[in-house]
Amino acid sequence: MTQTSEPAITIRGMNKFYGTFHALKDIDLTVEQGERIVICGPSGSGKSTLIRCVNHLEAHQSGNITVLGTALDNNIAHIDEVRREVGMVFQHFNLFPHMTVLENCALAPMLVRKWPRAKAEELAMQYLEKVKIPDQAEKFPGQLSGGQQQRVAIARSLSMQPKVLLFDEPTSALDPEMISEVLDVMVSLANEGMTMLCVTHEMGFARQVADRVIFMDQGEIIEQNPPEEFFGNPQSERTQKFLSQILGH
Amino acid sequence: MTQTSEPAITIRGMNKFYGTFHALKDIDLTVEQGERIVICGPSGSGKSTLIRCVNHLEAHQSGNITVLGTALDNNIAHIDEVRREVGMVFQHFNLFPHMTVLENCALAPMLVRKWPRAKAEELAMQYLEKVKIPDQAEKFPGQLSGGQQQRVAIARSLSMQPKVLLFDEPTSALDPEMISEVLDVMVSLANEGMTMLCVTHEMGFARQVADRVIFMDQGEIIEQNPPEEFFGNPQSERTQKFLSQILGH
Amino acid sequence: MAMTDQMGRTGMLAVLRERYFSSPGNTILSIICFAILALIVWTVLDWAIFSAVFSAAKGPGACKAADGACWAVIDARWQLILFGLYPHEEHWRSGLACLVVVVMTVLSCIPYFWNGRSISIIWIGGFLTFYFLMKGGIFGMTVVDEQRWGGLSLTVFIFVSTVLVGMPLSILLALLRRSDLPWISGLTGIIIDSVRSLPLLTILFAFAVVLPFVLPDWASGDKLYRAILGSALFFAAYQAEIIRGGMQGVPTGQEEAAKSLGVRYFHRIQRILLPQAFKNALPATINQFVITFKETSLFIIIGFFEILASGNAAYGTGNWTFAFVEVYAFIALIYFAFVFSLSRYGAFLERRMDVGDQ
Amino acid sequence: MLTVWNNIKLRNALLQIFYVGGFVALVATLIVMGRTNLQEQGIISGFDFLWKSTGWDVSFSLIEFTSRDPYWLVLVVGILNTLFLGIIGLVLATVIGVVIGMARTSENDLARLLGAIYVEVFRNIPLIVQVFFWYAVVTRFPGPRQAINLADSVFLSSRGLYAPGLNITGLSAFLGILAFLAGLGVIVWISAAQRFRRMEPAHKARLRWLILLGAIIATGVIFWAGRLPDTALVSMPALKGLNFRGGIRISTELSAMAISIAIYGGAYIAEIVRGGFKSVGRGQIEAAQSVGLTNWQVFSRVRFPLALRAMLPILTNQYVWLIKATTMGIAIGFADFFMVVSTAINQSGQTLELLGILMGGFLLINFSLAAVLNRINRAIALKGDGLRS
Amino acid sequence: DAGPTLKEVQERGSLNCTGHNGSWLGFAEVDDQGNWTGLDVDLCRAVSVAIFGDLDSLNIVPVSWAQRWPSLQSGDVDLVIKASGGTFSRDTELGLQFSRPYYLGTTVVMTHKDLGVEDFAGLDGGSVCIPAGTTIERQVAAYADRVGIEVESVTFEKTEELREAYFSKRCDAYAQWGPTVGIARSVSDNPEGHVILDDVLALEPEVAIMRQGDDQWVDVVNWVFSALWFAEQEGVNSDNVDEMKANPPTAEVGKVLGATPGVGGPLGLSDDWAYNVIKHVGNYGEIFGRNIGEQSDYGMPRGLNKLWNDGGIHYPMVFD
Ligand SMILES: Nc1ncnc2c1ncn2[C@@H]1O[C@H](COP(=O)(O)OP(=O)(O)OP(=O)(O)O)[C@@H](O)[C@H]1O
Ligand SMILES: Nc1ncnc2c1ncn2[C@@H]1O[C@H](COP(=O)(O)OP(=O)(O)OP(=O)(O)O)[C@@H](O)[C@H]1O
Ligand SMILES: [Mg+2]
Ligand SMILES: [Mg+2]
Repeated sequence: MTQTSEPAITIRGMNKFYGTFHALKDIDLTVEQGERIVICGPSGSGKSTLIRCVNHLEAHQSGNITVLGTALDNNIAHIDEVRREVGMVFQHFNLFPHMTVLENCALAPMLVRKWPRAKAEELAMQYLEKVKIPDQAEKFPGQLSGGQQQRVAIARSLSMQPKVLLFDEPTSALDPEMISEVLDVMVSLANEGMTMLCVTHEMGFARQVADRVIFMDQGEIIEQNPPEEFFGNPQSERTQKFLSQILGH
Repeated sequence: MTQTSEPAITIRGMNKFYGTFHALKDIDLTVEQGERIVICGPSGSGKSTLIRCVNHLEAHQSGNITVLGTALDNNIAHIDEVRREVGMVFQHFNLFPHMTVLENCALAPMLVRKWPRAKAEELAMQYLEKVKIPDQAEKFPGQLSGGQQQRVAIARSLSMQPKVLLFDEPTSALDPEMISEVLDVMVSLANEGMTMLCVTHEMGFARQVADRVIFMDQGEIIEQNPPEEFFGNPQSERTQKFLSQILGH
Repeated sequence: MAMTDQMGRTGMLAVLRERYFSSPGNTILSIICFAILALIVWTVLDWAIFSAVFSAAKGPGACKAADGACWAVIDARWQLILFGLYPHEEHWRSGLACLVVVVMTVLSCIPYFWNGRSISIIWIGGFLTFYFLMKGGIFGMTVVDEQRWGGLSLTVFIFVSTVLVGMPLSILLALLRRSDLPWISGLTGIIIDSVRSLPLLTILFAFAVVLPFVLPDWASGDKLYRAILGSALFFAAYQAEIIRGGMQGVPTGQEEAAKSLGVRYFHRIQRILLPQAFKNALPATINQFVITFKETSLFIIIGFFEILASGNAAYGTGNWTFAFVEVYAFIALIYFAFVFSLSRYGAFLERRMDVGDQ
Repeated sequence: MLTVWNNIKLRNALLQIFYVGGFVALVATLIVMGRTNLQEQGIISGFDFLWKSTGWDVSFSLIEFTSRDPYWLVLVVGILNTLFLGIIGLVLATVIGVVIGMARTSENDLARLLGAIYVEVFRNIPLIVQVFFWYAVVTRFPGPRQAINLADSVFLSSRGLYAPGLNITGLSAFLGILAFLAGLGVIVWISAAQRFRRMEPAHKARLRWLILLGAIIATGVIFWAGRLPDTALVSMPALKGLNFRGGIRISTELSAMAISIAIYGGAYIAEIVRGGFKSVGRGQIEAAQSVGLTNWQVFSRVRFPLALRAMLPILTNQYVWLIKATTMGIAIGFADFFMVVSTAINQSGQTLELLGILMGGFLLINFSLAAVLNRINRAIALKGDGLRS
Repeated sequence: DAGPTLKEVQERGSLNCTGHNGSWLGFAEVDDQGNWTGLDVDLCRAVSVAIFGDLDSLNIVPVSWAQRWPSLQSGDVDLVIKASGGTFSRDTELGLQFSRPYYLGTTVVMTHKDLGVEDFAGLDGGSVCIPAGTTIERQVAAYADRVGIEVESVTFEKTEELREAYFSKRCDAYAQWGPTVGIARSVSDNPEGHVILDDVLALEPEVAIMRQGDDQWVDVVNWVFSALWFAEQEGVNSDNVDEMKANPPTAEVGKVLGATPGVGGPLGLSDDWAYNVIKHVGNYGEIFGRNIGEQSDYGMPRGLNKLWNDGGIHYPMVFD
């Protein structure tokens, strides 16, 4: 399906409306395979909307999105194809509360990839080990701390062996102590070469792993640059203002 | 009712029980007029309970509380009197969701002070300007961001032209960007000489405006000192531990 | 605001005093309540037990002479009440069938069996056993037409099959109603609201009596099944709204998470949405069961010998006509036993789920 | 074919067309089949019978009705009776529900206990049993000749309650009451509607009094216009023959039904009210207290309006359900819509047509009720919730 | 020959006839074993026995009052014998047809003795308990009109509620179908405390009711009824029917009982149908006696429902 040379995500002239509200305006964005991108911007700027369009949780109204060579168009089969290859981690974890951690992770491989339970659970355990909570496998999400839950959510995404991972503010619902444990996992994923699109305000993380930082405001991409340049020499005024606020206190 | 010389709040040997749980133990506290006090302490230490006793949202079981010369005793008229002169800002804003911002602010002056609507609204607009959101006056609370809602809550308190303002963790339910806009308003109030009793963990704010910082633990006032001394040279071990935690990350 | 005595003084006596005799007004109120209660209890006991006639052996005359209840009518006619018009020699089958349903209900109340497979096996198996016991035609049992079914087993049959048919239908309706496609959700909404605006009686009447005029002969089926279909539709319209409420309680993030894992619609519904929705909807669902069970009594209007009609027939004969209160009381007790255990069980479930939740 | 099925837009369109089209086709087929089947059987079908006289009487009617009047009129009588009973029942049930619901949320132990007992008892006894019970109670009053007599003008007996009334036509009585209710409705509207919220409170109060006065005057005028010729304006009940004549009478059937619905519905509404008040956050109440509002102001300005918003959607369902409960009237012989229709079915044999009318009538009543309440609900719904906290 | 309905019944192997949802005293009741009894039920039974020759082929379908016409029209039942009178509109508009009357019902009024009311006119201003949804409502209204009084009608769906309401003095009077009033009085606590007024508000001939368009089916029912009266007239009953068949007193009796052929073929039945009916169900007098007459709990006098030669109105057609 994918050739190594082609970009992981290509967005061309994409527009998104909620009713009459113009949420994303003429977005152009190309993400190469293995690239790690951090998206930031003020609240309501359309960051979540952008990455939700990438796996078609939101339908866009015009323009093209191609993910791993598959165009997101009216064809339902294409959507399914993209979702199989793109994982997503949410701000509020969205674990399935009525299933154990292991079941959470093994569910999709069993249903979507049609793997036998044994194989799915074996793999799920591997990923739970990777996020360092194999011992919690039999617990229910409600019994875990926020940080643990988010790590389970990451393991759940990984269990589908996605080629691209999307993160929507994965640490912003966590207590300060737990943020670092989740960031650690994300850093290690980044170091392994996973293609990542990450909405976050953790600027430390951005500095450490991002290949590119994208700043959005009012539905537009205002600026995109490697982190050194982005933080060191922000070009637009809005970016400067935002950075001063966010790094300020 | 009030003479300028007497203290705004006097608490003497006050005890408060929830059922059999001893929530506040022998509290003694005097707040002068125009004084700005910050209360901090670990969760469950009785900070909220203390300030809620000041406007009788909680009844105390023994000891005396006198606010602006009025004793909080069995007399209902006294309670009403105190509440007219003491404003309170809550952690979760507690705006009235079925009224516009303007109505939220004008309600109490109209009902309690029996002002005509025009006068009440005019004054409310003044205070909305003070907290920098006059343009939101006709919106409903549900349509505002958290920071805006908290500023409305402050304006609502101010509309009753209180002599004392109580704050119960006014910024802890807010996103980082919004914290500063609320703190700004609070700082400007402090600078205008409002008597303030403020439960908060914003130590920057405490350093900047507090006349005195009070540290509570397990229902007792452990330490009270001006901020320089409180932060620079905390006396009790518990205070030290708490400060190291809170300033740590 | 005086310091009240917080500690000590626990124990029954103190609690009683605190609760009921804390002030003169309180005391008077308590005494009045107690007196009323005692009066009611005494009157009922006297009527139902002390002055009552229990045996039918002495005939109705003994009842007319006594002050209390005439349970003799139950003694004489209980088979009619419980089994209706079912052939007398075959009553054991009807009784056994009821037992099957009770066992089936009890089994499905045990958490151990709470998975799709076991539940389906229990219900479908139990239901088929029930059906063939009642209907006969296999293992040399004589065939008994639905026309002759009656009494408790008919009531139970109506209830169980209403729920069995209505439940899947309600899920379908709930899903259709929350569909993204405006025409589908709109039309489903109209259907649901219309059914809910109608009295059940009119729906039963329409299905039992009117449908045969409208359907071709081969499609009409037995009157009983038509009526059950109507009652299932009515149940489904209410239950659909309950389930939809439960679905709204499931955060949208759940479905989004499943979508982003590539899980298809059917599996999302089955594995993610419905389990959580049902949990949210449980109290209301139990309540709906109770209401549905009570409403089986309306089948009398379209000529079925369910338990209320059997009751009518039980006192509807020359020498027992005066004893209808006792018959109603007996039937009310049967209803109560069922309804009460259902609601107790519902309360138990709720508590159980709350514990699992944390 | 595969591509068509995979194309979201096409697929959605097809699904909707099949669903709606299928439903329409199904209904149409049923209607056509029904018509042909009936015609084959030689059963006279159609609504001609509506213009024939009934030949039977109804026991309670708001408008003039005799056995010589046609079927359509008896149906109107039934609908009016259902509405009449429904309105009385709903209003009383709401009053009881609010009182009991408040009791259940109060801090007084005993009040809570009594509220709980009330709810548990009256909710768990089937309505039909309660109807019989209250009917038994109201018919246990002494006979007309031994009626309980209040100042020779109000009589309470097993035939119902007799009170002095006006000698006016039933229609004008109905219209008059309607006019009065409309006045009350406008007052409620003024109190709640968006467009009047900026009005000065004193001004608003004056306006409300004016409207009330207007409504009373209008009612009076309508009553006056509907005077029966050659009678005194006020008619006093007096014993004549076996019963009272004159005055207005609240029949035992009506009162038993109204009491039952009020008490039974009250138990359910109490639970809704309790839920509504529980859903009001402690914080809002404390905020209101801390700006110095009195207890009553906290209740009327904050607690009640917020609780009402939480209650209204569920209340709508409950109301629809209570309206349907009026069909129990048939058990004790109150001539509600359902009973009138089933009598008509028996007398005329026009089962299908009358059943259709019955269903149509209930759809109409309940849909308009739900529409009105939903409109109110939308008008007062909290704005902007959901997007941000 | 057999008409469509008879053919259908014979093919099905059972006759579907109306019962009641619950109990209609004396006419359709259920005994301790769950078997139907009663005058109406026995007449259904007679028709069924005439067709099939045994007692097992009758299928009683319980239906409510409101359901009886739709059930008949939709084919749920073949025959309505449910204390229902023959009326103009039922005949002409509902597409139904009737058998000969099998019972002459009168609508009468019972009042409490202590009211001192002597005739219907004395009820002026009073209230009358009336069963809901029956012709009686109409009859009371018409009769009150005729004697020029005003009465309040209080209607109930169920007979027992109606009775309760009357006995609890909710109503001054109780207007009902004659037998039901008689039964109500006989089972009440003090039968002497109530008087049945002499006024006959209406006369209702109760008939068996069938769908229009099958005359042969009407013939079957009519001749079954005739056989019942004929047997009573000739002194044939279930005890002596065998002997009567062996040695018929008259040629006509012999023919009816099937000793000589000819009575079955034209109806599409077997020749011994009448014999079977009398053997299994008894003659009209027996049916009346055991269900509502002297041998029953109700002890109703036969009154008008006697045979013609005893001063009543029933008579058989000629089996010729
Ligand atoms: N379902 C929706 N319907 C209508 N408007 C929406 C919807 N979801 C988002 N919006 C609007 O679209 C805009 C962009 O929203 P989005 O959630 O993408 O912002 P964001 O950058 O992720 O903000 P945040 O940092 O608060 O998460 C906002 O103005 C929001 O109000
Ligand atoms: N209504 C109540 N009933 C019983 N106990 C209560 C109640 N409110 C508070 N408490 C208890 O009183 C103690 C003090 O509570 P309080 O809310 O004043 O703490 P706090 O210092 O404000 O903590 P936090 O920082 O978490 O707000 C806590 O242990 C709490 O559990
Ligand atoms: Mg976002
Ligand atoms: Mg606190």
